[in-house]
Amino acid sequence: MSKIGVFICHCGENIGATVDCAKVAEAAASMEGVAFATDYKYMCSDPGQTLIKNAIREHRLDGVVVGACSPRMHEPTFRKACAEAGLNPYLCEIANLREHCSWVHPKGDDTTEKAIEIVHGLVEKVRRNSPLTPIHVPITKKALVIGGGIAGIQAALDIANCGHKVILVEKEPSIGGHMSQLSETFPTLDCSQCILTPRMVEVAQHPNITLYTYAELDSLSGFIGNFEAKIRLKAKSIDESLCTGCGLCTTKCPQKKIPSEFNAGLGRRTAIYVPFPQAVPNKPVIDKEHCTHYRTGKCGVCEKVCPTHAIRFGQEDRIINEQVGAVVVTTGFNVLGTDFFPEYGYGRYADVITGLQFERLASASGPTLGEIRRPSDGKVPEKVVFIACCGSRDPAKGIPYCSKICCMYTAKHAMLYQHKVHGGESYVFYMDIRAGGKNYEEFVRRAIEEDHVNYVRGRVARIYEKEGKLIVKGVDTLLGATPVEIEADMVVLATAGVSNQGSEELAQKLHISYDPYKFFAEAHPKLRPVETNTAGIFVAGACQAPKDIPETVATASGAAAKVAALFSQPDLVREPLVAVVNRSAPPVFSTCVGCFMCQTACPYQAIEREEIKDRSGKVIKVVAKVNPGLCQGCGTCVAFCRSKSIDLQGFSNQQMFAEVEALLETTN
Amino acid sequence: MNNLTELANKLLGDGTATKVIGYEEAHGKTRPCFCTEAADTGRLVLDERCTNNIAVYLTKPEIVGGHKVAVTATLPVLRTMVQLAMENQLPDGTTAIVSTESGEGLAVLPTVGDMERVVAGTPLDISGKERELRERLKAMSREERWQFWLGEMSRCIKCYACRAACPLCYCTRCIVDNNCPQWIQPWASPLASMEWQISRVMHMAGRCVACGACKQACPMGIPIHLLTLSLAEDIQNEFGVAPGSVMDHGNVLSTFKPGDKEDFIR
Amino acid sequence: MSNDNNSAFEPRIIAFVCNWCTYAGADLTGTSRIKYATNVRIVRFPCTGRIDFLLLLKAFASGADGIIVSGCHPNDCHYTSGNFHARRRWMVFRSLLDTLGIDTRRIRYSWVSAAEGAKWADLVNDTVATIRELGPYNEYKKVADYLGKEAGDE
Amino acid sequence: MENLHITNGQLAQWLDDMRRDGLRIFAPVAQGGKTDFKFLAEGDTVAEDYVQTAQSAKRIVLPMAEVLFSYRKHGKDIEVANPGTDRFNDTIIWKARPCDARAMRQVAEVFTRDYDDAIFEARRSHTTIVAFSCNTCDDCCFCTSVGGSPGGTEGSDILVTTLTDGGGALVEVLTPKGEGLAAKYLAGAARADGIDKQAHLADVRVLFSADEVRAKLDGAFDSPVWQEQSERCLGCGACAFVCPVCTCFDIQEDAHGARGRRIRCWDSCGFSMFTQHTSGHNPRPTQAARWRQRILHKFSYIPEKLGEAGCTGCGRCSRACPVDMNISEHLKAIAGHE
Repeated sequence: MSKIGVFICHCGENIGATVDCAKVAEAAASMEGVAFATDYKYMCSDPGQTLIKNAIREHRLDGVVVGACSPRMHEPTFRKACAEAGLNPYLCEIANLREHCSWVHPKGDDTTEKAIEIVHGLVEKVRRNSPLTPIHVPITKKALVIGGGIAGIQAALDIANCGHKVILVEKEPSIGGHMSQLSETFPTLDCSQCILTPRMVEVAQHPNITLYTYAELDSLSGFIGNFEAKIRLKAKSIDESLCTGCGLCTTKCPQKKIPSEFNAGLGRRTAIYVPFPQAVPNKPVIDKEHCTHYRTGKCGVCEKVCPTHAIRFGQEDRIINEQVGAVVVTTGFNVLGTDFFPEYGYGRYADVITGLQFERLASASGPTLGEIRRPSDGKVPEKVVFIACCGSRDPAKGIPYCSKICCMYTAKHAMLYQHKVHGGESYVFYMDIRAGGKNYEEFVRRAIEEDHVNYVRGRVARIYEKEGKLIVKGVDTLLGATPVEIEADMVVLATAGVSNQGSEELAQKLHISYDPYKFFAEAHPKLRPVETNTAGIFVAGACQAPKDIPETVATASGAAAKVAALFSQPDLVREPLVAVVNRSAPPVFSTCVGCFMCQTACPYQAIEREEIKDRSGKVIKVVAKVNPGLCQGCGTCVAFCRSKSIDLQGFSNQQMFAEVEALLETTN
Repeated sequence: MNNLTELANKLLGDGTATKVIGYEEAHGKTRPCFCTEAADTGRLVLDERCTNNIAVYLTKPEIVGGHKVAVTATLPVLRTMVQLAMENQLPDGTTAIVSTESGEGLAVLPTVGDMERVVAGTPLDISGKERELRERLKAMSREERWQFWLGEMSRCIKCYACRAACPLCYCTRCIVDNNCPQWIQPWASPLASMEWQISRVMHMAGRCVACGACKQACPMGIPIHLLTLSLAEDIQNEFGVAPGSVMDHGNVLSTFKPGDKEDFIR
Repeated sequence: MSNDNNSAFEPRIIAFVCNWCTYAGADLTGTSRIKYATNVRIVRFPCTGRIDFLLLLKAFASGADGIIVSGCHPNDCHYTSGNFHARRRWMVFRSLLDTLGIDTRRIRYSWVSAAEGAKWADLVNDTVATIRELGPYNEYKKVADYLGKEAGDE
Repeated sequence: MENLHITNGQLAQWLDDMRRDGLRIFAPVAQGGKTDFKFLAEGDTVAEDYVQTAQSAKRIVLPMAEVLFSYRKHGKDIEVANPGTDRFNDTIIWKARPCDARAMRQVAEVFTRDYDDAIFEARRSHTTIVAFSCNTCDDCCFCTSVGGSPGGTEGSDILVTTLTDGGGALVEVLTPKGEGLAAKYLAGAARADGIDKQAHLADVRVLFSADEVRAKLDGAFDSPVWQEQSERCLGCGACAFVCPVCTCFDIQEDAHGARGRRIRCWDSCGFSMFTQHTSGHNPRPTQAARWRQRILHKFSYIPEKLGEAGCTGCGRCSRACPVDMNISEHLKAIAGHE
């Protein structure tokens, strides 16, 4: 027999002027299971709360309904008051008599009657409430950062500087990412490597950071605070403890014609190589695909010349396990392949290049040592055309979204070209100029006004070669769609930013969602921009969408702050309003039949398989189990479960059932 | 000795199976039977008279516990086995014996993949009679449909033969046996019968293989299969999931598409 | 179905709403002091994904004349996909109810966000008007009361 | 008590007259591919061509569900409403089979033997059974193996035997209730004379001896036969719910907050939940145990109490079973079991 206390708040005039609160309390007093009912002017005030606490003690109440404002307002207040009186806070429910009743209806019997029925519904619900205790989940205070571009570097450093261990995993032989390939950065034109490489070195030297390059995530299991990552360390074919990074092997390697990824194909590298001179770690790896030894079993020059005998041809991939409490995904982006612009002749004409290739041409560490020379014959181009929006904002052939960074880097490219090739002529074909950002618009204006870059608003229809020149045919829409034809020496395509290869696969490994373009999805685009729907996994940088460096760094620091906040608690405390799969005595153990359809319904991958074993360890039954660390309490699984083996604490089947019935039962 | 007996003996002999679930002839019809040794298998038959869905036994520990099972499977049984496999309910190592397409020979399907291939290659064909019944139902006004079903549900005696005969109703504890809360009144009444059927059919959404076992089992002759069939048809139209087809991930109701229809939501 | 005395008929309507959007939206209706009909009783669920179809039937069996089901707009779900799951469930459920001849006009589905206080008021008023027009759901009530009336003297 | 001979026309007129007088008549009507009892309504035709109805007429005296009482709590006071026994109307069960009429008497034994169930009694007192002898039977029928006959009079108020030569029907008026009915509707009927009733009855073969079965069952509790026979049983309640003799019921509480009803409803020993304890323990954990209970109850325990089997051989369970759990086949096997 329950002993429920009902407390009707007048909220001054807010409820009291419309609802006959005394009558509601009187009606409540005669409801089944109600031991005490009263009304009061301001229930949330100190005396009001004291009234509730005293009643709990005096009448030994085992449940409380407060008829007051919305539970979204004062539920925590009243639950806390109950707890102070020794009643489990989850045995308190709020009847919304203000927002859902007095404020929306006129004074009258109907309104009072409605208030009574609302209270009745919650009395019947609270009679079936169970005492609940918050869930504590331990946290492994070590973070895994996947991707060693500027986002990963920033996140790793920020977390490490908070005093937490970090594992940074990079799939390439060196960290640095796309930023290390850039020449100067907009809008300040400071040298990208100059600002990046100190950070790279800091990562390598940080006592809290363990760096795994040439490594990839194999799998991730577990949940927030308690992940287990399997990391594949790809065979570098060297013993890193012996290698001093002297570089002798790379100079002696006879296989010298491999296109350099770092130089976007404009330079060459050897089979044993360090991607670029400032690489971290600055130790080579052997590219098995191109190495003569791996292909034919011959050669082995590097092995012969290595002064420390660090070459290990027999080395195999290794998989290591790491326990981590949080994951930050910073796998960056890629640029769109240009093969679907046959009309621009990329690949056919050596001097039609991508923006990333131009970065390498303009970079002091690039294949031309920073001089703008076109790839075909090494001549300095006198006329360069830059084409913005190559693939971006092009639902028909490319991608519908704006790649965001192209307007700015194209302005930068044109500007760099004008700075480096005095007397050169540059043209930018554009759709719109999107230069929202600190000093961005000024930067574009400078390109146009000070560096005399010719901006042509219009699309390029076609590029073809004629007598050693690239004929660029387009229109100028600002001049009434006048055809424009430019005889260029070089054309630079601002190809769209797209998600990185393998991002879909990675998302599936991490159980995080992604958008139709395979960029990782944030939990909320505005309010939870660096969280994912999987608790404990965060995202930052261009793996979410194309981003410029400041935004990338900002999100990386944001994600790091989220990780640090998580790690700052002794353990994770969660509301106990989670789903639970029933357990019962043998031989049933649970009414769950283990169809695991709930697993596909759960947005949080919170449902696990539990093997129920007999004493000899033989599996009798496999049933579902909700991980309270992951469950967010939506209850989708509960409504889906055919055998009603899952229930949601705080909104249980019995509670909801009783509330619905009671709301329809005439009380008079 | 017929081919089926021979094949069953072979599977029992080489350890592929320790129990064959099949059909035997009795009272001018066929019924399920179980063979554990060669001496038993002479009675096995597999032909168009075999209408019970014997996949129903695959989820009964009393029958399959400790056994490796081979099932002489008609197409509906095979479809059920594939669905059971998807739902983690097909005992490991279960083998299917099926008639080959020509109807002459027999084939052994040792893996779920094999079963899936046969099922995928044989789309469900709903008989003209059922189609006609459904059309008749569709042509009724809402009030007529309500009266029709009310009349049918009033005849229900709540024996749960529909549940017992359905191979996909394998819950350890059925919702009707759950009394906290009492979701569905346990006594027979038109409302309780209707609520039960609604639950049953909702639970079958996207899972029903349209074998008709429920209807066949009903001692009162209530055409409850029309409910599952209608829903299966609507699901096929709406989500492109045909009854008895193989979904690679989850269930119609445990998955969604962001672009699902919502013209009814205003 | 009797439509007599509809002026005296006050529909009883149960609203099944999610905590994060529609419940908050209805709070906003209150905060904005927008008036609406008193006929609706709100049941708060964490998410539309939690709403069991049997609870809807239970509402009819307990005497509801109409039902509102409302949650977050697509893509706004607090739990990202609960409303998508719910939407599918309702599609299938509606189709089944229609096959059985249960009056699907009496269940109104809607998306009401936390910012749509006015929409909530409109939704309630509109639903009350619709149900008033349809009259009490006597067909269902009669069946629900079977044991009390029909079978008693068998 | 007398025997009458009426024409086919008189027989039809009799039913028509009762319908015209507004009597509540519970009779077999073809519906949904099956023939089953229902209260005759305008437009209903009493079925002719069938062997057995899907269900027996048992629910006239033992409804599938009935309210025993209802209550409402007011604080500590509880107001109980008893529906009483004066609410029942006279009902005529028309065209029950002799096996059903006989079963009705057995059901009554259960409800009146050592405790008078007032509601049951009231229902029964308002019921008049006009049974019809069987002219035909099918493979599932075995009344003759359990002491019955296709023309048995036991339990009926009137037994009508339609004459297979088309020469009308023999009407045996058996009880005062039957007499009352006959007096009203068959006032001008001729006395029956020299009709060989037996010649018009179906030939129901004797398949086994109930006594032999009972004797075999005495030591059969641990026999492997239960496991063998029940293997294909699906555990539904069809057999029990179509059985004219089964009386197992459940008491359910239909509670809603402060009000509620107590309800008696049919239950079946075939359901696994039938004996499930709250603790999780189930004394009949397997279908074999439940099948054993069904057979022992009908053919051992009831005979012990009533001196006859709790089965009248109507064969409905065999017809209703989705997996052909043919009871006479099983009983035959038990009788022949060593």
